[in-house]
Amino acid sequence: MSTDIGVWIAAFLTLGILSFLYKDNPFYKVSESIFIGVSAAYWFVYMIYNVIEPNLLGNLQKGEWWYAVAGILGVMMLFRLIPKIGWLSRWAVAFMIGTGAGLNFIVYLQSNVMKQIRGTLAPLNSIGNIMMIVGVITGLIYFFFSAEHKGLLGGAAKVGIWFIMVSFGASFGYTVMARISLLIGRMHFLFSDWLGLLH
Amino acid sequence: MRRQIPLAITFIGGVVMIIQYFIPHQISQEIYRGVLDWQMIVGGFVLVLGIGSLVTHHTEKVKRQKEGWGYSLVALLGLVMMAIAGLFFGGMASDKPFMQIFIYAQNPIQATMFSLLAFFIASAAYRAFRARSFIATLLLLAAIIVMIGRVPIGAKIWSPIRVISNWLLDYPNMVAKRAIGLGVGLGMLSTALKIILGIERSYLGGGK
Amino acid sequence: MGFFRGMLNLDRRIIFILIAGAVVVPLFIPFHLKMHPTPASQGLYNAVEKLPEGSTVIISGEYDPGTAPEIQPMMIGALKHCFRKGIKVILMGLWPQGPALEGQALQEVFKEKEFKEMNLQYGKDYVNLGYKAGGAVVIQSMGTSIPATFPTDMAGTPIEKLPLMKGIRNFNDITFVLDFSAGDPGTPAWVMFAHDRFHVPMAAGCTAVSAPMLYPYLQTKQLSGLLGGLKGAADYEWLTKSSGTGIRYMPSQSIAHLVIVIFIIIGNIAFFVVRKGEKR
Amino acid sequence: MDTRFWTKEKCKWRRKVLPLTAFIILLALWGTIRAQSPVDTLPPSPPTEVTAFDTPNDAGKNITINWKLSTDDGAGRNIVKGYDILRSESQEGKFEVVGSVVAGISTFQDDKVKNRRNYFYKVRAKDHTSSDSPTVGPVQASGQWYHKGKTVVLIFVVIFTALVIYFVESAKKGKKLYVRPIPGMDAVDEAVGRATEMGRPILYILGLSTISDVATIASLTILGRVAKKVAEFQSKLLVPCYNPIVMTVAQEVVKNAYLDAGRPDSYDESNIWFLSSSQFAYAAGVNGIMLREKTATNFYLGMFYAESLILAETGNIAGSIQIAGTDAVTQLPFFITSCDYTLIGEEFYAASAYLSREPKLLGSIKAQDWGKAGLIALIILGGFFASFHFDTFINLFTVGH
Repeated sequence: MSTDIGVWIAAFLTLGILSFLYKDNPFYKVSESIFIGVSAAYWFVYMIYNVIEPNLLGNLQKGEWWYAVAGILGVMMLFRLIPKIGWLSRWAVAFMIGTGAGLNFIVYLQSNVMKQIRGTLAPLNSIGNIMMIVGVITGLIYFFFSAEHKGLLGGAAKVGIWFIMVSFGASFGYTVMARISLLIGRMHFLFSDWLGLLH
Repeated sequence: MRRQIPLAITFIGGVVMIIQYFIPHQISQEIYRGVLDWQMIVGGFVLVLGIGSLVTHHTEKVKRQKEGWGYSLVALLGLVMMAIAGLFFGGMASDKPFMQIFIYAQNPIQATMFSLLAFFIASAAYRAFRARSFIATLLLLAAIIVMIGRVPIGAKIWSPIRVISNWLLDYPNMVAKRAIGLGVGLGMLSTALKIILGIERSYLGGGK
Repeated sequence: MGFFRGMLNLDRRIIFILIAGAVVVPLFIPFHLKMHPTPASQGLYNAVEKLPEGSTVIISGEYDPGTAPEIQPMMIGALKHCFRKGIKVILMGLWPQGPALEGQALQEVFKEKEFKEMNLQYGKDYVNLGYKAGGAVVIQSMGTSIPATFPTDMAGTPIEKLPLMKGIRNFNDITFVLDFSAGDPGTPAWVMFAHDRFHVPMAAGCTAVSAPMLYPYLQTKQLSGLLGGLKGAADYEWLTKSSGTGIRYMPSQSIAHLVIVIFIIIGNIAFFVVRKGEKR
Repeated sequence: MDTRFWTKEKCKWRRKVLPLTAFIILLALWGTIRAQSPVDTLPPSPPTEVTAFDTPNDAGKNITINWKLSTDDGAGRNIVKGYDILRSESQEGKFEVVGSVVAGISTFQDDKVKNRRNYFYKVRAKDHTSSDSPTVGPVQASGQWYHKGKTVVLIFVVIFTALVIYFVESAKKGKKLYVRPIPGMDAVDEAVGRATEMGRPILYILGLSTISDVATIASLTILGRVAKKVAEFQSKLLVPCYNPIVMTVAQEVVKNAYLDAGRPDSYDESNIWFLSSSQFAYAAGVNGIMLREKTATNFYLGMFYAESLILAETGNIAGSIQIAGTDAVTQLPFFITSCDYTLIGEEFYAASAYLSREPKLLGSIKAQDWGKAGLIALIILGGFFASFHFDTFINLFTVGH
């Protein structure tokens, strides 16, 4: 059995979270509350040391004055707390949304559309390739919105959803492995690091 | 005016970020890096708003002695302790209180929450994987084959299952993911365009 | 009939208990399972096996305690494999907690008699450069100069004082890269920069969930091998003929999978029996 | 091979022959080494056809050097250990090593140069001794204003933008548009109504991403519609948030929805609060809310990660009606198994327009459909071209870095 107080705290909290599987209870509620409080402070402190300090103050010190704009945008966000000038925070929000939309537009166009299309352009010389082309096309047809799914279109959409379902089943089955591994890791912590029953 | 300026900022921000993609020149690279940095910095600032909201939410509960206010007190205590440890007792060095709390309190809870998934994935599978219809049967069979095919015991039970499971993952699975990915791509492109062009503006509050 | 009806509305807590049992019991009563390493695992093993004695390998860790159960056994396996082959190891990480976990992996390795007796020395046989923020940018900058990217090691020792790092300027002086990653930044960044740009051969290990995303790199030979999840770790231990948590956890993994599948089958039998009964 | 040679009868004979053979081989080897060693001091043949040029499509300060491998690299005497790349600022000036690569590599990028300055290069093949290629240059580095490898993307951007604008405009002019039913969205009224009847709150999760993520905006749009329904039905809406900016925007959106519904006084800002920016702390908190507040309906719309199943299964335990929608392909299987309705990928993006029934928003759905039709045509064409090895067409879609 461990003599490290930290391990005991960790074990106590681990059991607290696991107890949720039986039902919601005070033990879980305490662990949850600690988690919420501690993690909020963690991110706050982390942001100060890893973002505000190096990326904002560090760059300003180096004389890269345009980082002041980021500081101003940040302060603008805080204007929300003052009702009279709260509307100014929308400018900062608009900046985040606009640049985010532009960036995502490009990223998705390149990685979700172009690369995927490139990967689908294959010669029709094997069952695998023919299946790939049929699957992608019928899958896309399932996502047609402006036409009723009837007749040929409906049939294709149906095949599309078959593919999608097989994929969901396979991904689900595949993920089981990873999740079980994590549980094994936790159990190993309880029985080995804490109780010392496993060697 | 209060509407026009934010819409203009969104438009300019969006268009600049799209154009910079096509320009390899250093100026464009710097804008790109700058914007990413700025986004991060603004994200840091607004955490103040977040913490403010969290603190009000819980102090209200404690003040009014609403049901479960004791737990709110625990959350507040956790927050204050962790913040003090981080800001005044040696920062993020691994042997200082901040990281110790992180290692012995936050980490185990995090890992345990994550491991709850092992239980939930089992209960979800049991409840949902019933051969109610043709589609449900496809879902069920694909899941079972891959689940068994991934572990060594699967090959002991029936050796071709490994091959079938790999085939399922490599072909139908990949194909459907690609179709979904293309759909998502288009949906996201058109939504992003609507945002940039100011057609979609509900995020500014109100649909009109 | 009553039994099957009951099975259909089974209390999920019974499933939870059985899953917990399926995981815990095999930990105490381990049994032998023969591994069939996947070609991807074999690829990584072969690549490391082929490295000449005295070559220098970078092992990078991008994971955290949450994902450590899957990644840590790979890290330990790789360290053992490299040490046995007399390969010098440079540890680092692009996730804040990676290098600390790598340190723990080293401790695990040195607990074993075989490696304790090798009397490996920090600074000469292995170093830990620690964490650097920036993801892909860090790798790019290592391509230009490793000492400039990591002026000190994790403990703050100037890099010039470490004998292993003498003569290491950039990726040209690195024989191989092993990247163990649980997400982003991770293997794609390493492939894009260390492999594609600076031409260092590499292999990787990842969580089971992210393995399908990395498979394409195997087909294009950008990765010489890939360990996926706990099964990948077990494969590697099997290939290097060492014991470790990968192989040790495999029975739990297998039994838990079986339990879930049996539940699904029972659920379906109950479903059909009850539906038949209702039709009458 | 004749295996009989290795059978037992021949064993004796083999025992005599083997050492003899080994001796002869060793002798021969020694001889070869002896014979080769003086030759080895001869330098390897130098690299040829060296070219140096400004790296295309880049930010500048970068010159690419290519060469043809030394004939002693991988062939010939096979003695090349690697190559050094040497640079000077004048033809006859002092050359310095700026980088080196291992044998078999025939390209190098020098990123330590200044823009608009003349440089000269040589490549040196190395063994114990070395030999240099002729000097090439002068060459200058510069940054480009347009990336030629990205023209396909540009064409796509132009076509798609034109499609969206065209269909939005024609929808504004009153052209009727059909949109097929989207599973979960027809259930929104019913779900809100049910919550009102039961006197229990509705939970709305905006996903675990930032405001820069388009999925979050799509979710905020749907939140606006749902909040309006909730306000009309006089129900309670809980929105615990993962990201503080998303929280502030959600507050505005919900406030305005209540205003639209004519019930501004029912709006309570404290029901939209920040829960946690830590993935699993957020999940733990939402779990608690679902079980303690006994939410009647849960919406999960936006970007999700591994916590999706923790949320959806707990909601299932609590017996809530659950409507999910996400563009996170990896999490869709879990929502499908645990929720009553799941919007798959693009359906989620279409849902906001579908709910609003606003023509200009619906117009963009039509553009998406045309986009898909175009992609299908491309795939079919590409299939045929690839079958006949017409690779130019396929390579069009390879985007440069």
